[in-house]
Amino acid sequence: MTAAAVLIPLIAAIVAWRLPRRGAGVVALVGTLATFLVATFLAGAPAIQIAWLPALGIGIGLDPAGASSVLILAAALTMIPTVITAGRHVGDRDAPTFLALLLVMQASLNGLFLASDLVLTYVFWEATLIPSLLMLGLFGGERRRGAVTKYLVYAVSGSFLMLASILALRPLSGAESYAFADLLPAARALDPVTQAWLFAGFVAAFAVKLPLFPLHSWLIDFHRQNHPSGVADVAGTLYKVGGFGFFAWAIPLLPLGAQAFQPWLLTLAAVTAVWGGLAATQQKDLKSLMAYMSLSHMGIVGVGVFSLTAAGMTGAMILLAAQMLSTGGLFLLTGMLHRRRGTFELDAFGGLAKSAPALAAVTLLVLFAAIGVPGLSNFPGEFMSLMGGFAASPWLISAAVAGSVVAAGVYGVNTYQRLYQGRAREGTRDLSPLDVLVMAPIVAGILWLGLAPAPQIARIDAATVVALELEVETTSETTGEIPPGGAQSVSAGEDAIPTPDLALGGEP
Amino acid sequence: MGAPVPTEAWVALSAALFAIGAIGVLTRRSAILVFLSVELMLNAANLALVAFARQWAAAGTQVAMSGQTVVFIVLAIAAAEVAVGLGILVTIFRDRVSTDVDTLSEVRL
Amino acid sequence: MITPPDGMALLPLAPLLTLLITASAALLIGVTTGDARNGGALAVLGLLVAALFAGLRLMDAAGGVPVTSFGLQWQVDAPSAGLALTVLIGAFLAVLIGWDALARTGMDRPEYYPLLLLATAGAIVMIHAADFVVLLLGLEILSLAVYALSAWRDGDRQSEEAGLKYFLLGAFASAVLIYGVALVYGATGAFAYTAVAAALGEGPTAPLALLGGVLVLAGLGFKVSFAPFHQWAPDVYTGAPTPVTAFMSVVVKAAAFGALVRVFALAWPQALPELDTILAALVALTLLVGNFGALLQSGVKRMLAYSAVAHAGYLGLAVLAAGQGMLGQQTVAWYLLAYTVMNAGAFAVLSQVMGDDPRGDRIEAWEGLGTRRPGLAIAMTLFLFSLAGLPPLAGFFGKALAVQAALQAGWTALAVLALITAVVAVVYYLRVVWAMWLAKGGEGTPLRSAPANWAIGLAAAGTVALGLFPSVWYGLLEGVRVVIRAGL
Amino acid sequence: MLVFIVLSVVMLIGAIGVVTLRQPVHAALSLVGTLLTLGVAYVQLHAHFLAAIQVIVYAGAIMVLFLFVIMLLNLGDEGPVTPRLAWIRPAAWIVGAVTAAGIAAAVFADPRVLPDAATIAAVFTGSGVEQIADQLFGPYVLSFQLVGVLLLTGIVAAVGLVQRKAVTSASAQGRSVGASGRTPPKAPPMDAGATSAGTRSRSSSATAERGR
Amino acid sequence: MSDPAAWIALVPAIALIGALINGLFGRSFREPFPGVLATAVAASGFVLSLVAFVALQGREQARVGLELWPYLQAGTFELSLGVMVDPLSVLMMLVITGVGTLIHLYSVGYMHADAGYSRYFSFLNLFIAAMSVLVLADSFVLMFVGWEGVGVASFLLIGFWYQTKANADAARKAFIVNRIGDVGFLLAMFLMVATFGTLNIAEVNAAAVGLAFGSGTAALIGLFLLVAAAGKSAQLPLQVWLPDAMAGPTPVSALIHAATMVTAGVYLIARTAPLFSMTPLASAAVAWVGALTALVAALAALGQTDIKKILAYSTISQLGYMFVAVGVGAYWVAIFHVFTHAFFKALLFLGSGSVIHALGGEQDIRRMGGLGAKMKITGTTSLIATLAIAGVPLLSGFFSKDAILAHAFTSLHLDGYGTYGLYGVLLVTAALTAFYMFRWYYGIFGGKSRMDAKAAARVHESPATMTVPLMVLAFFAVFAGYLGLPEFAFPNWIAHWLEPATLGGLTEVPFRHPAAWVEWTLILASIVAAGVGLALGWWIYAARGGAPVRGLAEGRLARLSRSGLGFDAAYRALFIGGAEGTASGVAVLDRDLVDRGLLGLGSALGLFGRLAARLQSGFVRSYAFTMFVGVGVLVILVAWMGVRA
Repeated sequence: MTAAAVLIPLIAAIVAWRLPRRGAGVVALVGTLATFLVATFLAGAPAIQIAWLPALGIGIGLDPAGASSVLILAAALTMIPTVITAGRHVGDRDAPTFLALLLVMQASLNGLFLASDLVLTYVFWEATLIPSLLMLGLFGGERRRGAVTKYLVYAVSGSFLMLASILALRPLSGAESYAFADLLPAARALDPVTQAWLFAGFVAAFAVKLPLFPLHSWLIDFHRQNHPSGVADVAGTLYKVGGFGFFAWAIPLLPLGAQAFQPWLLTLAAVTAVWGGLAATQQKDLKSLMAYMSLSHMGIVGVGVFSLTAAGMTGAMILLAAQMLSTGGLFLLTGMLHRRRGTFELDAFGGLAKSAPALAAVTLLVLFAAIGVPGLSNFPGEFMSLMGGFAASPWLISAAVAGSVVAAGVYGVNTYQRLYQGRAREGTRDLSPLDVLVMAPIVAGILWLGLAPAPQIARIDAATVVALELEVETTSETTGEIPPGGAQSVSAGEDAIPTPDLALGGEP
Repeated sequence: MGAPVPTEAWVALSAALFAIGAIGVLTRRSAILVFLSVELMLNAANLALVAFARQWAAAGTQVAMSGQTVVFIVLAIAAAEVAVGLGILVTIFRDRVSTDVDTLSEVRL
Repeated sequence: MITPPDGMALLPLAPLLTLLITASAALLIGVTTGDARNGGALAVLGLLVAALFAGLRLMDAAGGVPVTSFGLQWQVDAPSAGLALTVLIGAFLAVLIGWDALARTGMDRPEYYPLLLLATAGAIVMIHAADFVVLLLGLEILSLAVYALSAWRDGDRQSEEAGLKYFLLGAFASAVLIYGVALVYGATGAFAYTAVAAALGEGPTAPLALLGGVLVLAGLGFKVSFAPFHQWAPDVYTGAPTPVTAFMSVVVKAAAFGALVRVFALAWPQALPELDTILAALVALTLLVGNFGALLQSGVKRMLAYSAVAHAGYLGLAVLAAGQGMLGQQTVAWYLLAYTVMNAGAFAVLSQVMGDDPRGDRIEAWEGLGTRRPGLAIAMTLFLFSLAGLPPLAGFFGKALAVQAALQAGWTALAVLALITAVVAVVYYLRVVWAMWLAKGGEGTPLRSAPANWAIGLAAAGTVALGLFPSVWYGLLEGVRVVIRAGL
Repeated sequence: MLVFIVLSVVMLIGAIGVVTLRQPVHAALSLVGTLLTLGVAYVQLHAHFLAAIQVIVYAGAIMVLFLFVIMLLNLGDEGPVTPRLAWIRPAAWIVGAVTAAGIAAAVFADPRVLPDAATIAAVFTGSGVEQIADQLFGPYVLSFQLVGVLLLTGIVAAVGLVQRKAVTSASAQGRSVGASGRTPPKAPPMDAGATSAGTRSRSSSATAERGR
Repeated sequence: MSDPAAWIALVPAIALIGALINGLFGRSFREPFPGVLATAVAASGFVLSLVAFVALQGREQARVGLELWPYLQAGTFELSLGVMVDPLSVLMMLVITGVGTLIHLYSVGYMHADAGYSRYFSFLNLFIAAMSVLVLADSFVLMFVGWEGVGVASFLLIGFWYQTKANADAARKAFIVNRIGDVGFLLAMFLMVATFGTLNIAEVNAAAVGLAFGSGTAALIGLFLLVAAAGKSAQLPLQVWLPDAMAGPTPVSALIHAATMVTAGVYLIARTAPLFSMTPLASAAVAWVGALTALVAALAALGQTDIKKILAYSTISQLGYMFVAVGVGAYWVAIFHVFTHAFFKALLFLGSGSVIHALGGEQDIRRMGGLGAKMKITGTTSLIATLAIAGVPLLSGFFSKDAILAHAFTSLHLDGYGTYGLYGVLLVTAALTAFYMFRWYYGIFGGKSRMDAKAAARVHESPATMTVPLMVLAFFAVFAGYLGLPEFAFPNWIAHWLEPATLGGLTEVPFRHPAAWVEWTLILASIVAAGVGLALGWWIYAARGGAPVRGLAEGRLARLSRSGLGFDAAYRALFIGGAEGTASGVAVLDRDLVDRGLLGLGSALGLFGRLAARLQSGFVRSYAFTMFVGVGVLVILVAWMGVRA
């Protein structure tokens, strides 16, 4: 079952690649539906551990516990409409390749989420890069070359430094293998300085992929230049795994390193959230706007992860899953708009709600989900992320909340207004039955994660708590030089969350 | 005959020969002279080997004579190099009427 | 007459003898018939038989136990057998690559294949050498043959120039190496690795031994193209006929690294720590020069030359580890097979895209290859991805193993540098990939050569297989019988 | 000691001559002088057989080959210094001096006591032919065999390189009437086509074979 | 669900279903059906609220909790969605569904023949759903769901006629200003979690009284909540969105922007009464924000000419009263005023709607007048409402407003924060309220017609679906006040009813209990204030035909008042300009700075490469030189090591 999550899309990709368009579309759809089916049963599936290069402790380990299954499920759900769109709206000649790349992307993403051996993780990390690069490179816009290069340089620079850290983990910690379970106790026992250095390697990769300000510039070009159908952008959205990397690997393995970096990373994440939001309000191009919006979300993910609290980290993961649906949905809608008007310029739209009310309604729903309106998908994650962040650094996160939430309101409503409100210059088609089919999973997912996220959250939370509890142990073992400030963020419970020391006078 | 000259002195002499040979490689422009300089370097090595062979006399015939034996082999190596080197030299000369190594910079372009 | 203590067993020499016999036969047939192809057929046969011997040695459960012969001058063990197999595979691929090109470019003189076989024999000698004298001889056999092959192309000024350049600089480097060997003898009284190691192990590092070691390192550093002894590589790679370049880039590199790692692992393991520091400095310089040099190249062949320099840097990491008793030998051998298949593959594609045009490797020739010859383009993409070290291809594990070995040996900063420079590498490799897939149009018609396509296919299969099943090859190199576990 | 000093001076003068004399012939002769002096040095170092080899094979045979080639190719003065590389000469001398000094310093920093004359005499008896033979056909028998392979390689390589010149110039002459052997032949034109080039090359090499 | 009181939890679900039906299939329904359906939905909500109200009567523990499903979880922090049915929420629900039903009914006629008929009712039901979630929530998170939900509904309804840019802009403004308030809500929640470890309202309240009196944490939470409440309830400094929100259909203004949604802020503070009771600082801030808002809005109302904008400012002003009430700790009073205000303000809006409907969209009171004769029901009911809001004795507004004034005067909670000042401001505002409301009424219904004859001829009374709600509301505008007669002398049902739901016996908020004559004097003062206001209005507009203020009409003061005291302009200059500048700066920086940095790095690397290429000169001798230098350096290194050793 676990391996199927990787193998099914991979096989479908290979088959689809060599088929003509129609056949490729069918195969891809079947493949992605099957993957979704697998994903729904993934939570309880057994883990896999196979030797790969046993002499060096490298193995193939796949473990669907924790956040993995949730993210895979959300990604699989998002992939369904994406594949439909790709099969339908990419040129005849390109469609099979495009579909194949999408499925390869899904396969390697699933692998990335599942991998429980750090070298395998890295393998999937890079494997995911390639289809996204190729999609941009093969099907991107006029200036894709620059975008590709930038993306590549950013991504690879980071990931190779991470490789250094990964490879160093075993020799330095003396663990038996690169299996996560082996590394965990060994790596946590490392001294703080070593942990900090190793953590820095992970930061290089994950901060780029997250992305954190100021390493985000590739993201904007990436989205701007990608295929107008928005399909590749969805894939890119699924691929925002930096936060997951921190959550699943870097922080549990190197808690002391994480603590050393926490103030900086938390600040950068907060800046990212605000920066992305502010920049989004100024965009005149729909795709740039989405890119900055996504950047802002990632800032919030970062805030949650770097809070090093149970709430924040759990929230960040559920937000990651939620934004796959909401941001992914927005990119698909962007593609629909482009097909109707042939442009992404916001100024070219306006008043479409009259001729396309259903399109408007769906857009509004997804947009509201994206800006964190409660009851929709992004809210639980955003709320918990910021809540965790607030516990870690009240004033900083207050500022970040103020900036990002208001900015989200501004760009969210602005976007809707500029697309759908005002006087219509010309009408447009409303949602076609196919479009409805495309958007249905997205809408369902948005409501699902918005109204009843608890089962998914509980699954993630279990992993978080295990990670943080272990951290408490190591902290207490190595006590002495670790300041109490280090231990505070560790706590998962209400008692230990420090009451911010507020020096506000209460007496009249 | 006086006190035997110490090995260090011989090796220093060979080092000087080695360096001069190397300088020749760097400064001579005719390929054949570059090649001659390389021969000089090989001979420097031989001199060192012979000097060390004498030094190792105390360690027995096997150890001492292996040095001289290797000189013999190095000689053969030099001879083989000469064969190939002159072969290349001749072919290139036929094309260029020159063995000036400074003209060998076309590939870079 | 003094009989060597370990006898004169010929079985460990089987691959060498096979090659020598084939070479002689090919020479005879070649000069009598005047047709190079007969020699070629013999060469293929000889290489395969030799590979069979090497492979059998490797598969032997006792392969891990070192076997010496001829008075400690020859040592066969799992890494050396693996390296020999690597060299033979490389030579085989080079023969396939050149099969059609020879006739086309007037290089099909009867001496070609005998020389190629002799060069391979020299490589085998270098790898199995357990004695500096044998190493020197192997090196010279290999070098002289390759000098001649570099200048092989008829009336081609670039080829001749490459040959002479390579020869002059090579002879210079040999002289340095020989002088170094002389100094090592002076310091230890021995030429055999184990004897040298025994002598060195006795006391503190003698300056003389260190000096000898440095000069040996410099001499071998030339062959493996460590900076600053690398400058011949770009020019010679570019100038030499492409099949010869392919041979050089894989066989010479494998042999030289095989020799280097064995010198470091057998002759002065942990005995010359200063030398390790010096090697580390060379490796660092090599990584920088190779990768940044490649970044600027417009010709793909020349870029691959710099890439060869860069890969020498990664291999150097493993050599460093080997000197400290870590798993370096296996790592070097593993990496070299990976490098051999991916690099030979890249040259196989290159030889078809370039055709006979010495300037045919410029980036324009690659533009739009993805539409003109998708098969070639896909294969090249695979090789370049692998060279860049992207998982799960062979190159990734090569790099990962090397870096891990270095980390284990404590060369952390160097490992990090290696990975940082690897980023640069990704850029220049993928530039070719972009040209093939992203650029429209393009010019030139790549040749079609069935043998070269065979080489591409084999190399591609190897690149993928090594990446997917790294432990098979690694297990063999460790001398452990590996059972491939199937199923998920 | 005196002998050593005289030898050193002569040897170094000869060596410097090799790298400085403008006429290739002079340089080669200077090298012959150095090699001969080396032979004397070998005698001093109890390597009588090597001394003989040095004089006969090296200074004799190999150097004659060199001189032959120099004269054959009629190499003259090297001509003016390449301006771009003028800096190399002074730099080379400096680096060379430093290197030699470095090697010498390292050697002197690691002094060894020379065994007494008796020990030396006990080892190096006679001309040394016997001992070397013992080595060559004993522990070094593999190396000895490989020397054979090496020489074979050298011959095959040299023949392969030089012989094709005959071929091409023959074919070139066949095509362009009156072209002299000294004229650098152009590379065969590319448009000649792969097959025809191949056939030509094969047939002409057959011609060369018959000629031999 | 066995407890009938808990059935009220179905209201949001029913309303949501109603919204979905109309939203998805509305366009295939024929005209009255969507309206009827939506009205039925609202009415069923009212019935369920009544059931709950009845069920709660006479219970010892007047609170019913219903846990729905788990929502968030993080370590030991867990949060489930649930419903809390208690007197406060039930009362609010009664108002929401009751007034809501009437307004739905009214809309059936009002929105007749509008292109977006079904869409309108879908949104209206959506609002009911969100608002009932807000009110019924047992946790702040769920309340926030409703809180943003009503914001969304408000956004949709203000921008209902989205093709006019001004409407869409107004909707956007409302949403964004509300978002600022939401930030406060979020931060308050974060601080609550950090402090109490829970977001359940009851648990927070219980824990809050454990804090030290005057604790800084409590004050900060209170201030964050105030930001939230100010955003939703259009209080200073976030009041600017409400006047613009009048761009929506008038029934919407009546329901959302007068009767229900805007009182959510008051509800929020009343819900967290125990917390506020621990922090005089935050309470005082609430009270003073309310008082100043009341005054500022009243001043702004003076100069308005738009029939609905006058009412909008009046709403803001009345909300200010409620804020003073919650600020001083008179939580039941605030809800009481919410209750009475809902009726008369909804009535006023519906009356204006009726007028606008009759005049075909005309909204400027300068072009009205004399309509009382032609629109008898509308005129009469509007008069009742006007008098009620003006504080004429024995009408509902009188009792609630007087209670606020009295409690402001006698507050001990805010002792030291200027309670008499509060009282004074409110008293002045009361007079101003009576004045501008008279102007409003007389401008529309009294005097002579200022319309052209043709338009005047077409004026007609609205259909029954619109007038029936007017009459029902008028009834309540008269009698709702009797639920909360002055405590010192009469039985007061509402205080008794609400007490357990606000402070819940957890703590007490102290008031002075002055002598009865003081209380009577206070009542008299309110009556006088209302009387003065009305009299002045009558004198200026009815007796002198507006002459005394004619000179002022185009003066600076009038313009200031008409512009809402210039808040919009000031904000545009101060914040919007600044924010836009920052944002565009960020956008520009993002493209330039970060990208340039990368380019710089790239060219630095290129330089390195060129250096390497320069060394690759092609000359053998140069290469040999490099090699030899390498050898030399290594040799020197070794020699140095050897000599040193």
